[in-house]
Amino acid sequence: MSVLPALDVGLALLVVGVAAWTIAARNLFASVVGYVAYGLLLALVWVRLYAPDVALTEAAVGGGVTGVLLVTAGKRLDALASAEVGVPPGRALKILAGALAALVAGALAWVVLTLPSPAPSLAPAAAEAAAGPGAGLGNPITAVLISYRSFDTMLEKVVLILAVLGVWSVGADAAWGAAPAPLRKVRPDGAMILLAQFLAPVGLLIGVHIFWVGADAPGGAFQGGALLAAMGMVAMMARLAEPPRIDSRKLRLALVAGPAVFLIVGVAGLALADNLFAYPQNFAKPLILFIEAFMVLSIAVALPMLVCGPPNGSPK
Amino acid sequence: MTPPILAGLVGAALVGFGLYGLICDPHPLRKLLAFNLVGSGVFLVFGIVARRGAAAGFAFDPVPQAMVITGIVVAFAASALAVALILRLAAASGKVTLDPRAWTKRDDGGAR
Amino acid sequence: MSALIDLFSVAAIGAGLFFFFAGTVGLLRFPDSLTRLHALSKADNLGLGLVVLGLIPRAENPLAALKLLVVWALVLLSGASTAQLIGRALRRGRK
Amino acid sequence: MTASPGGALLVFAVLTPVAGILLSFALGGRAAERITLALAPIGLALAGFIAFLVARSGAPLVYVIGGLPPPLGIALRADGASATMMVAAALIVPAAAFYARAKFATPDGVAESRGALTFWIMLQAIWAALNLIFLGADLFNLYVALELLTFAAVPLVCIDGRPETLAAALRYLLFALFGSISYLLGVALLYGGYGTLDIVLLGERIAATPLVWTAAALMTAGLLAKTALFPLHIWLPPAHANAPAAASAVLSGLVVKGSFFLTLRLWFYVLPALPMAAPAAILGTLGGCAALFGSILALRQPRLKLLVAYSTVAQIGYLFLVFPLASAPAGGALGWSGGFVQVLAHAFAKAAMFLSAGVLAEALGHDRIAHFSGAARALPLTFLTLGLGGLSLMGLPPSGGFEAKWLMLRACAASGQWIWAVPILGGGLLAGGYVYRILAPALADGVVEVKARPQLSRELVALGLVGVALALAFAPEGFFEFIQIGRPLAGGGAS
Repeated sequence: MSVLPALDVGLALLVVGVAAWTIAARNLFASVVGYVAYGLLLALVWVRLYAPDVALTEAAVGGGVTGVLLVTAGKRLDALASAEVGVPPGRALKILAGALAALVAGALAWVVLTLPSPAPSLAPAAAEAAAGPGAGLGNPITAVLISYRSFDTMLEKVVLILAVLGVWSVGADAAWGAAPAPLRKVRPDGAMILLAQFLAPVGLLIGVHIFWVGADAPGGAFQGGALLAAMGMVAMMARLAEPPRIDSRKLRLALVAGPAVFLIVGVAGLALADNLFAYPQNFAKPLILFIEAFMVLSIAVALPMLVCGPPNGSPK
Repeated sequence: MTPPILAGLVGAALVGFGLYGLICDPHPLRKLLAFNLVGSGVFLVFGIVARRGAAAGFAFDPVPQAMVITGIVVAFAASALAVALILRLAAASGKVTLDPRAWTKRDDGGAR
Repeated sequence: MSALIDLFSVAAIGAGLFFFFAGTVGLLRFPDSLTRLHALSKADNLGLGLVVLGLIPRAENPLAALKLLVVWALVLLSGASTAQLIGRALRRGRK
Repeated sequence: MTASPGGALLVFAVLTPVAGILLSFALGGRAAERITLALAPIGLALAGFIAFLVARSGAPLVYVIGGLPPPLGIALRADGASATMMVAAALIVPAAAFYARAKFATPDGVAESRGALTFWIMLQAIWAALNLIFLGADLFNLYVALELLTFAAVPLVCIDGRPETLAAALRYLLFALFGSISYLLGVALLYGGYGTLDIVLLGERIAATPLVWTAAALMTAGLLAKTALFPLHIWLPPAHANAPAAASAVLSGLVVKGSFFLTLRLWFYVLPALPMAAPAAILGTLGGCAALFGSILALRQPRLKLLVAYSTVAQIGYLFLVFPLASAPAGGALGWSGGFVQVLAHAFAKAAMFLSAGVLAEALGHDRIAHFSGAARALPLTFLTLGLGGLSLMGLPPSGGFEAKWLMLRACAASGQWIWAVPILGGGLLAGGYVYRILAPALADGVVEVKARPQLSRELVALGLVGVALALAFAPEGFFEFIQIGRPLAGGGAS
């Protein structure tokens, strides 16, 4: 097995190289494209770290959705070529920043390489809790997200809603209520439409599948939701679907559904299982899947809305 | 070199590059890219910690991995908010600089 | 029997790798974007197909084999469409 | 770790505003305003009752979420300090909400407006995030709280949409993101070292290793960027000066205190095992520099809101003197009390001053100090509030600011650290200078044109807040015992 380490080293060098290119590239758009490639490479690193769940999330969110967001932004900024950019910092600041960055990176590398052995781990505790009466899930990550650290996960969904509102609030007063601008202004190419017509339904199926198996295998609400979001964006880029009006009641309900259901079930836990955010023993798994289904919906709607940007045009 | 050690070095390098870009690059979108590099470096550190915590039949400690999933989504939301601000700023003023000097002059002039 | 299957896998994956190699050489050495695109899309689609073909006998169950085929089909679809899109964008840029 | 009776209230203190956010977002503009105002008494009652329970038992109130104790699960924990901060938030947020009703009402004829929906939801979000920051006992849960706070605060800065506010918001966002990610990196290292993120468990296990020092440095740097401690303060004045007055009051009065509170938690609760002399000296020095430097910059500002914002930079500096003073072997309790009274006095005084600055800007149509001649006669109540707030900033009796400085100076004396008296007294003198700059032209002869009579109720809200800042001067001895509840006595070798 001497091939695998060689591949690992190659992958590591590639990731670091592309990262350096993103920082060093002279052209804004080139650095954006570099970043998108970097996101995809990173997903491979996660596979090598035995983190398929993270790899899925990173590929869908870090590579795919973020990629569309940044490329769109880069294109719009390049179109505003006359935009005044601040002056680059002087040599002294650059040297200082370089020294600081090197110091931090060096300290971090040293600390990471000298982490204590044997490493402390909550894996045994999680295994015990997941096998016991607690959550009844085969995928420990889903158990952590929806059961042991449910409070974090619920609040993180609220963060997504605040981000959506924050993005909308950047728009003009007069446009409030209208739909965001379409992801592509021009009429899309035939090839794009064909791609979306084939890919979106297949991706939809795969996304639902990933959510469904997430209770016991790699996958779950985040990963499935992110994939559905990506498919929604493919459809929007082909103009097969348009962004909805931001004052649409359906849209608002879809966005709050995940955290709201989570919150209600969590509070109901006080009556059903004597603790806030506890699940009654016999219903843990169906309840968790119930919550996750709404979370998939909220994530699948929130991510494309974040990419689409503020409302645009007139509300009427 | 095992994957965790390699990933540790990669993570440290990413944090270093990102930090430098965050401080030195004058363009806010590139600052955002740099922030994302730092972010993925930090997530890698979580990943190493998770991988090293392999125990009890698991190839990884699920707790840090779950945190990374939460973190990736939050980082994306932050990027989206920043992009919205940058685009609006560029469209409204034709400037995409954060230099305070570019913004304070005009308002103070009328004070005296 | 298993030796035959192994031989088949090695041959198919090896052939797949050759096409990847050829495509990469094309990407690096060809003079302009259209020819590079040509080298890439031809070589990668065929290369991945051969790799998948070599892996199918080694799949644990028919479902896993089917998944491999779906992966190939999806890559074919997205590869062909993106190549088309890039090609058209290039042609528009030249005009 | 087991839950205390009544501990579920801690979760509800966070969940109530969260439910408010979700409902407001689903129902739209006008509902958001009503929900926020309806939350005010509920939130105050919850905070008050939690404080009562903490005071009655004399021990921290704990709740284990989902019945799964740390390290696998998450706990919430209210001690004297957190209960005090929650009550302060439960007074200042509703005051800002009441003040903002006129400006952020949904206009007639539309179902929903951008400004109103954003303001009311983000205000509730700030409240939820602050409560979680005060109660959180898990470092990653606190990271989520910090992000919640960032995402709520940034859109408030640019709510009026002018380009300079967008630039200020973007700068704020980038600093805040840097702060969160740096904090998160420290969290990752601590988890790698100890396999838990629970504050109590970490406090028991941590030893002074390179890993812990690195994590501590990263987390502190991140929190300082969010608190805008000198020299990471450059984002604060434009952000706080450009936000609408009600938002500035909350941002300056409360939001920066959130990350300061976490810095305290970090050093006194998570890291008591580290020798604290050197980091405390660094933090104290930065704080002292901030107090002097911020005050000097405040002296040079032409606009009232910018002046008040730079004064925040200076007053944040005093807060960090709590690190050398409260970690000293002698007088630690005095330093701790002084620090908290300073937090509260500044929160109330600064919120009142920003609200007054808002009243003034609306009445005069500008906030240029040079054109204030005669304004005090036209707006007596507002200038009374500004003057009394200034009294507290300067640290003159009778005010919370005086009480805080007096406690800190006694802590200096008890521990023999006279050096910290220099920024305490020097900053007070400079504060006198900038308060004089506001009041002197206003009290001089002259006539200002009042474009719109201010609403009496809004002026009274600001006056009420400054009243609390002054009342802190008469805090009974029991109050100081209360804020010590749950303070780890081993912290950095404090007495």
